[in-house]
Amino acid sequence: MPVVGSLDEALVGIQDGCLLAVPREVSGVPMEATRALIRRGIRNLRLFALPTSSLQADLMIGAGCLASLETSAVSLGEFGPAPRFTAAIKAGTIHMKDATCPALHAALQASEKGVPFMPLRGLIGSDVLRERPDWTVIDNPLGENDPIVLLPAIRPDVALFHAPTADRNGNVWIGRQRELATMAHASAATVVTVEKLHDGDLLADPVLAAGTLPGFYVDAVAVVPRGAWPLPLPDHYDADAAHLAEYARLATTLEGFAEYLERHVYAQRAA
Amino acid sequence: MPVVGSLDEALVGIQDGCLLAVPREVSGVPMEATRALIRRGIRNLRLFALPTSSLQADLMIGAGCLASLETSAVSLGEFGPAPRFTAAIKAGTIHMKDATCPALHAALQASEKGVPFMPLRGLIGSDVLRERPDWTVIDNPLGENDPIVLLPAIRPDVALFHAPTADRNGNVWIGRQRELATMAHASAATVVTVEKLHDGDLLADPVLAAGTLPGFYVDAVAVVPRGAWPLPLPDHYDADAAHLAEYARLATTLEGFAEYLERHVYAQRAA
Amino acid sequence: MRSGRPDVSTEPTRPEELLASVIADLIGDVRHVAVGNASPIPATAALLTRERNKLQGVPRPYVSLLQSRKHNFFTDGARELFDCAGQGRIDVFFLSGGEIDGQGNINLVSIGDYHHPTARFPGSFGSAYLYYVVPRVILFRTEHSRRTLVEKVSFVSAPGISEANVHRSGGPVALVTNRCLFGFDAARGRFRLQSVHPGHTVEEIVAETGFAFECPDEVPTTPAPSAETLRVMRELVAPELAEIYPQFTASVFGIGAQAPH
Amino acid sequence: MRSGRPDVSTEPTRPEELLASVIADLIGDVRHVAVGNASPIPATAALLTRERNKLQGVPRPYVSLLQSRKHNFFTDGARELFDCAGQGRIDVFFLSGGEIDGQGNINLVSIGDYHHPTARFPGSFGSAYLYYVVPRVILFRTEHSRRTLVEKVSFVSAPGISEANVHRSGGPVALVTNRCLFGFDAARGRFRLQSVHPGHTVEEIVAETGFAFECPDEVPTTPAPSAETLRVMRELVAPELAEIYPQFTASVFGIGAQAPH
Repeated sequence: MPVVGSLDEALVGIQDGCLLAVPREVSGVPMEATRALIRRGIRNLRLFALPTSSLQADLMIGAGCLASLETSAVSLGEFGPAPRFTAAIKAGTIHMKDATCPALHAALQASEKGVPFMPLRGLIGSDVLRERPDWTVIDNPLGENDPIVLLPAIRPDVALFHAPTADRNGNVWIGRQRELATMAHASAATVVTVEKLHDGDLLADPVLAAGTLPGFYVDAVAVVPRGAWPLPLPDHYDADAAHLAEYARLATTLEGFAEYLERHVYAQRAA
Repeated sequence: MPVVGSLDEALVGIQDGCLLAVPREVSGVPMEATRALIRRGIRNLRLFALPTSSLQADLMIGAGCLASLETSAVSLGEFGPAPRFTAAIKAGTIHMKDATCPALHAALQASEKGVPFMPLRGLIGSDVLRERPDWTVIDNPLGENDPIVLLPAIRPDVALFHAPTADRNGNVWIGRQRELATMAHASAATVVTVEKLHDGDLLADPVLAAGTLPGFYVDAVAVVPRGAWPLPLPDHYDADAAHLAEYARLATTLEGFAEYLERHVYAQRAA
Repeated sequence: MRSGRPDVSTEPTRPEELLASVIADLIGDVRHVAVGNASPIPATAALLTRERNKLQGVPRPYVSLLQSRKHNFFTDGARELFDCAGQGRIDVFFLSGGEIDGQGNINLVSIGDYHHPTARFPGSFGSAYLYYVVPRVILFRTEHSRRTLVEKVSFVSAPGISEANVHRSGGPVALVTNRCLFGFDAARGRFRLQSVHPGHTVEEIVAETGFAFECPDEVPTTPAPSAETLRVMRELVAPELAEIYPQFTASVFGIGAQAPH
Repeated sequence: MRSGRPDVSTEPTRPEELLASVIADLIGDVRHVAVGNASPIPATAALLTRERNKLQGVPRPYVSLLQSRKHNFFTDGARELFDCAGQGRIDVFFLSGGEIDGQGNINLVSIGDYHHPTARFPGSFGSAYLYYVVPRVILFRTEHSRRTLVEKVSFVSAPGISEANVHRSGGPVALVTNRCLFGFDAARGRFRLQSVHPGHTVEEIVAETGFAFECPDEVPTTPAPSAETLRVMRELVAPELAEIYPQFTASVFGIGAQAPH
């Protein structure tokens, strides 16, 4: 049975060096959990962002938490490039594994299905493939002169995301964000922050059950209201545009980024 | 946009000889549609039952509708063996493609993902594999001396199932029966019968949307109350045990089966 | 829900209760037990395991009864059981066979030549996958005879053992019949008689079994379920089971018709 | 939602409106158009196509704006767009590039050596897949310069053309810039100047383009959107768009701040 407790308790299983899977901006980014990990001084994380990232990856890179990053894009969207990501790539301070969105989904699905690889079309002739020695091209055994890419299964140590609600059995309502289910299925452990607890059993109502990740995939749940802030939690709250614009402005310099960290991450230490 | 109309209209796209995908007993078996197809005298269907079947396959076999059947088991459950299935196999009158449940799911997922095959563990050393010349064993290209089965993608001509409700845009609420989504994704066309129409847009409410198959996968919808009878529609009605017991009794003989057909299939011709 | 029955815990042990108790002991301390369709005795055993643990404050295992709505925690469609097993998250599953042979091969398909069979069973279901990936598969067959327990099955729905290079994280651990309990020795690929149910004998087992098996000099009698186990089964498990096995719970436990749906 | 603006259909055509109109004509009569993030002009074009069809009683295309909640019909998670495209169900998609070269290769990753880049872009997103499987990919880049339209990209996020034996059911059909419209000739693997936007010249296009392209003797001027097209865009499309592109709709159409979220 999953533990429903404090944020710090929930994050205990996320240790230095682990392979951590997180979702894209519109699927429930666990920003308060991210700030808590930065405050804890986590190091050498291998971040797997499904399939893209924004503030979360940039913040963790700037705070020195990441050894490597596997994703398909990092950007602040309408607020411009991700400054710490861009700087780190140019300085060579993190190991970047550039990917393309469906490859990351497929690699997790391989793990979800307990198979060693998943085939994927596309990719052949792209430099994305050229730079991925772990991706293999074979001749389709069921075809003829038909090259196809095989992606090895990815099994994250921990999947971490933010969702609208969970019940006391650890069942988590994820709605249409079904890649969160695949992420949990594929990962050795799953940690979830939620806006609030649901009274009763999410699986007891067929309508709610349809959007629910069962508790037996979930190791820990913490209630963290506005836990995606300043990113959006779709159908619940929008992005905090003013805050993101401030981040984009500050993070362009090291001093500004340090100021942002101090003000919006470390100053919450007591929380 | 899908057509929302009569059952006969909805079934127009299901023609003799087509590869027809249908779900297992607890996922919404389109029994009234099945009876309509039998009344229409459909022939040479290649039925793909995901991953098992019960009354539906037995009835269609007995009525002479099937050229072949691909599934993992056919049985009437607590009412005993499926008599027409058993007789047809022993007489060699249909081409049986014995499978195992996860192989059928995986083969549809290959089609869903637009890849030519899906790997699957298990199977090696079983006679299920021996009798499937279309399934290939390769040495895992990412491993060493590690045989693994590749299943070719299956793309049904039509997916046909029964669901609780659909809206006028052809969005269909499938709830937890997510294999129905995969079946629709993987098939060239999808035809759905539903208990009733939903007023409004199923996609407009995030809670309902989480259990909804979007209308752009759906070609036709017909409203058929109790369309799964005498099989169950979970969360809506139970199986009609008395009727199934009667079927199991009658279908053990050709005469009894003919009597059943006359009484419960052809007598509804006017309906 | 008990509908005025007499005090159930003093009634004699039914054969089904003995088997459920044997199976519950085989399940062990695990996280997730899944039970397929048409398996009332394994379902009883799984729920018994859960309820006994619950009484001791142990919040496991999850029990997924695939035929149930209430006891089915899967929300990703019919494939989730198999994906979940492939992830290593299903610890115990139950399989049976029209035939089971001495190497643990099971046959759910047909007797005789596959293309011209003399008997046909429903089909292999998920066995050709789950038998390979579920660590503890408990074989279960109430008809213990030379017809069902054979030297070599006609059709291998799923093999009991595999070559060393075949990916295999699971397989059979035991075979429970109406007469006895066999353990399975995966290294040697054969069964070992572990205990004989009350009222049966080793000689009878040998006579009624179509395959050779390892038979120790001393074979214990299968222990009867404790009064507490009987009480848990009858008072806590049976009402839960009535949703999906009304006929079984009516005949074994005397309830079911009154059970809520 | 029109918040007291003047009669919009008489205002002069904005450059963004011209481009949206050009793209709408490229979309053609299809079933499903998907638009990725940060693409307000393609989104305008896709909705324009749908609204113009709707006025003529044609109930297509589906328009999926991936950044929107309201205009996003996917319910199977973030992978569904890609699966859907792999099934051949996405007819039109839009891609851009930090660099685009004369063979239709796009670069969304970096400039210079990949391991020691002088500039870094966000990344390839889904391009290394969608470019291969969406039949009509419309390339779109508002900055038409020798910096963006280059002879050879530094990094191929996705190639414009592939070897004959590479599975490829899709690829580029056109490149729309702030100066002109190029068609793409997949057989020859090169662009062809198709029309020059009002106020621009062929000489300017040649001077500002880093790659060689086919240039007919007579190059027409890109036709301005009709009054009806402008009306549909301003009255029907702009309010729909304000949900996800408030800044864009405010600056181009003068609405957005008042739009409902």
